[in-house]
Amino acid sequence: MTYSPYEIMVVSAARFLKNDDVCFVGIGAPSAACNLAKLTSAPNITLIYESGTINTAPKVLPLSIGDGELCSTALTTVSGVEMFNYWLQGGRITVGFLGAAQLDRFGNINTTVIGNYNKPKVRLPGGGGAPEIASHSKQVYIIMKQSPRSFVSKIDFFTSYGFGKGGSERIDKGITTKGPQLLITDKAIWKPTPQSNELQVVALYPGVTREEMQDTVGWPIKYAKNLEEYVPPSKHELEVLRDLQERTKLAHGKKESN
Amino acid sequence: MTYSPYEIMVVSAARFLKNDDVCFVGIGAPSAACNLAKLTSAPNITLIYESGTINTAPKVLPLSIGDGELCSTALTTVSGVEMFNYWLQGGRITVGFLGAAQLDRFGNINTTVIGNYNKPKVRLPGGGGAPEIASHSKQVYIIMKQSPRSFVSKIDFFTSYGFGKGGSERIDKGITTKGPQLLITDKAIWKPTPQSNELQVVALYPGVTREEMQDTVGWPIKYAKNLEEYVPPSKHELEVLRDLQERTKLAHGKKESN
Amino acid sequence: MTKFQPLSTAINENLESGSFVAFEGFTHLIPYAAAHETIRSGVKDLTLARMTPDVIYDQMIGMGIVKKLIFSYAGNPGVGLLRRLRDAVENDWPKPLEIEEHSHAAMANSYEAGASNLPMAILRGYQGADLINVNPRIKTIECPFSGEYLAAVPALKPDVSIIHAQKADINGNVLVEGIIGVQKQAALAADKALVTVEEVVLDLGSHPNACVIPSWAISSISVVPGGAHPSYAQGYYERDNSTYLEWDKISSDRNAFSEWMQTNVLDQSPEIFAERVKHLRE
Amino acid sequence: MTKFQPLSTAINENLESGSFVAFEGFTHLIPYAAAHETIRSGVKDLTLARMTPDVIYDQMIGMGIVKKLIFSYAGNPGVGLLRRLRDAVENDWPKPLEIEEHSHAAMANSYEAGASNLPMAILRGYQGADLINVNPRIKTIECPFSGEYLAAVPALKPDVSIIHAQKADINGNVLVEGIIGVQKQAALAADKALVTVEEVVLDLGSHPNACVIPSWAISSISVVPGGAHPSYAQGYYERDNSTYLEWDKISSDRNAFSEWMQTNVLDQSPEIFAERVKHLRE
Repeated sequence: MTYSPYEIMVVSAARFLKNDDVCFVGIGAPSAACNLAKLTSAPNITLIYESGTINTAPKVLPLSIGDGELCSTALTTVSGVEMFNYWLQGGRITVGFLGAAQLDRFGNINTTVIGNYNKPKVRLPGGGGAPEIASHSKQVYIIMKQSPRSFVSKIDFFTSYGFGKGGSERIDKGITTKGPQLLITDKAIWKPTPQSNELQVVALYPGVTREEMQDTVGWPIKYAKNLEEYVPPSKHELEVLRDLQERTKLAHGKKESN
Repeated sequence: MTYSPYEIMVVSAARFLKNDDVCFVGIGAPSAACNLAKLTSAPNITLIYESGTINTAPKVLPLSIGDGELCSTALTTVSGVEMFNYWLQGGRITVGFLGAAQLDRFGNINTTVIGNYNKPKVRLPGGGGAPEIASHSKQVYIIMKQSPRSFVSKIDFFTSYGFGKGGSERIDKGITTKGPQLLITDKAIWKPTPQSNELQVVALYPGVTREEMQDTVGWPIKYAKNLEEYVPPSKHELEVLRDLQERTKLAHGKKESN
Repeated sequence: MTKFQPLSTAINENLESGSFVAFEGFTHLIPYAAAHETIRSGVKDLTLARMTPDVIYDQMIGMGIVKKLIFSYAGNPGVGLLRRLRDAVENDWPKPLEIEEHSHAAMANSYEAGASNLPMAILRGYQGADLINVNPRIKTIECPFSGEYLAAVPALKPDVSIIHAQKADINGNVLVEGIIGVQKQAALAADKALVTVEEVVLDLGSHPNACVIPSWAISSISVVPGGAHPSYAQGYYERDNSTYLEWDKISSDRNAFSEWMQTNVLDQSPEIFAERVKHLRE
Repeated sequence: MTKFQPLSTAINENLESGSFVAFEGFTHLIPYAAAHETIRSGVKDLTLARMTPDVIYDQMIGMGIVKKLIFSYAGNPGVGLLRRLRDAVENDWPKPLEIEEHSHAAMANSYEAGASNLPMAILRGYQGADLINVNPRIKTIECPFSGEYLAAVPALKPDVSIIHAQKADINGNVLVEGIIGVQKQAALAADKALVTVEEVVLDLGSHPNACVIPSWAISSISVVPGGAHPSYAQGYYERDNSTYLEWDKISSDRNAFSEWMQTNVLDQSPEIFAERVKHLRE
């Protein structure tokens, strides 16, 4: 079965999620991956959205972080203060998802500005929950498409901290969580290299070449010694994902055209 | 109509309460006074108990600070953290009630120990909510019976702060609320003297003599220049109070004997 | 004690040029009607706080009535960037915009500190992040017990906080239900809390531990059915996603923006909101 | 993820001599059955935290299994003093008791700090009060914004927190309803949270913003109907005021106390609690 780069990215992310994970879910690919996992390999996974909805199980993907569907299918919904204090800072989240406008090789993330902070070329939305998702989630999974504009050698602003300049810098700063343990893109799976903590490619998706990889990444890519054999998305995974997206489109389309 | 010393104390306290007061209510005489006020002169008064019950309207007097009756008749019930932070420290309480094991002439209160803190003669319950009720309520009303054991020249422990050594000490400590503005006993009404903030008698209940007063107070009592003429409890006030107490007795008695 | 007032009276009596105002609501229950009334009222030089500025602040910034913005995420949720805010920050159009930027965690705690009459909030925050280097209102303090360093941010104490809620009872007690965000904290942190509601009922009929704000903690209540549109009110109407998508186009052009604001805000009144949600009611 | 266990198993697997344990519940939902099981389990040298020690801790202190008590109000609610606690503090009977005393406000915030993974809590507290002079665990810190001095207290992080709740669903999610006190904070502040419940239901059927603790934040759930007696469980049974009154007499005499504990605690099992609340059910 053929699939799009977005589809293999979402399926890949879903495969890493486990039944005992408690995920702090963001809108877009992370939300699709988490809900796909819930519908396939990890039916008991716990999903939390930063709007305060705990143990939520949306039947369709939310368009915003605070859709009514998230609340009405949740076990309970708490205040913003409680969400960030008891659940995120409290260390209850096993996997926090982040995306980025800019990412560097040590998993540091910029979603704040392109250019200078005080006179930016492009003012981006900013961090929102991300600075603390990066430091308080037991692990961070980054999901984003590769492109030379976003995979850069130097990010313009440290919105969310990964491994800083690498090595033990994260631990030296007193941060006790693991940081970015996975980078899932539309082309490959990346993991931090032991010791240096530079992200390295551990698996290429079927058909992806090293040339293609380097064209979309602004630093010399490091590859693991033995790349894993990557199993392409199964028919079942793709069908469930497409079905979820179709339901989502129908649900949101219906409301909009009513 | 004749009345007991306890009854005139409760009726007196109730008379000072107004419709726009938000009272942080303690068990015993304060609770009786607040509920009497609600049934007579201040039907719209707001009652809050430190168990988290906001705008409560018990039909009978609670025996504990957290009786089910307080919750089931409340507008809403909040957590302990919210109660002390948003409502008390947040400055939303107009009148906080305190009682005491020991009280001095500047409205300082001891409910912690008789004797030395580390080797007490009598270990009392301690402060509970009182230290912050004393500093965060806009005004504090103290209700207690006079006795030489409790109205003392020097208290053994400052559980809750009134005016310290008097004068401007309270303001000098950076406390912005008014502190003890009323002391209501079984014999008299006391208020702080302007400037010195020593509690002085502003009204004696009918039939109470100055000799009787001095016998129950461990410091030389100060009297206001012109004592107010004190109106004894009315038939209506006493009837409503007795009715409330009868209802309370019946309700609690019934549950206990079932 | 609160009073029931027409929205225009509530806004005119409580806001003035230079006021520090928070319009809160996290995706859900965003007080759009009150924001539009604020624009019509003619006040300017506002300092606005809001975790997620959203389309509501994009409109106010584009109209040039905002002097300073305190925020933690300036996006059109699920759509993209806020183009009027970008134009103000990048190009000073229609005028320069001063910004004070935090993380969500810090800002939620700042409101809570305000509601709790504390001068600051502490959190484990901004670790390794650059925001602490560009915002002088983020400091660090040392824990006297553990020796650890924590982030400290000042309490938010707006002059006026404005929220939208599902309903008030006839005594003016207000129920907020569902995704409750920081509405209670924002309302209690402010000198004055203004509330718009979908309806007034005899009795809130709510759960014992529901998020209820008592009437005596509220300055004014205005009944504005649909007042959260294009955001939503759980139990009343759904989020108008297409309006959020359209905003991306409208806001991308200064003229299109100005025309849209004239037609849809300046020439309207709060009554239009009931119309706007008709097709979204469940 | 939680598991359903008999109460004796839950206590034996999670508590040991020297553990730091919080049994919480503010007048309502006090976990008596779990405290009695703890006494029967034979653990000793416990450090116990609880805002309102109440009869439950009077019993544990009188049995000599408590080394240290962290508390903010040590009274028999609506009745008077705690006589076993007094005997321990005043006369070292049956053994000396170390105390760490706070105000309610400070202690509630200490639990919240624990739940929030902060090393301390800050509050405007203890102003002019002597507790700050006798408890070295109360410090002051300066606000870097306002220059004001605030009280700081260390976070409470018990090894085990134990609460009683109305019900769990079959997946182990727990609903606490009514006077909720600091139960959620205490449960989340601890390494392990143990819960006793009145019953297990298919679905909690609760309000969207109810106080629900998800199963994955709980170590163990034991079904003990009546487990809060003589405290109460709103919606299930009422407070047994006469038992609180009787305690004043029982606890006033060392022998009467010991005999009562033998008969009513040591020789019993959790099943007795269902009996005890029969006449109090609504």
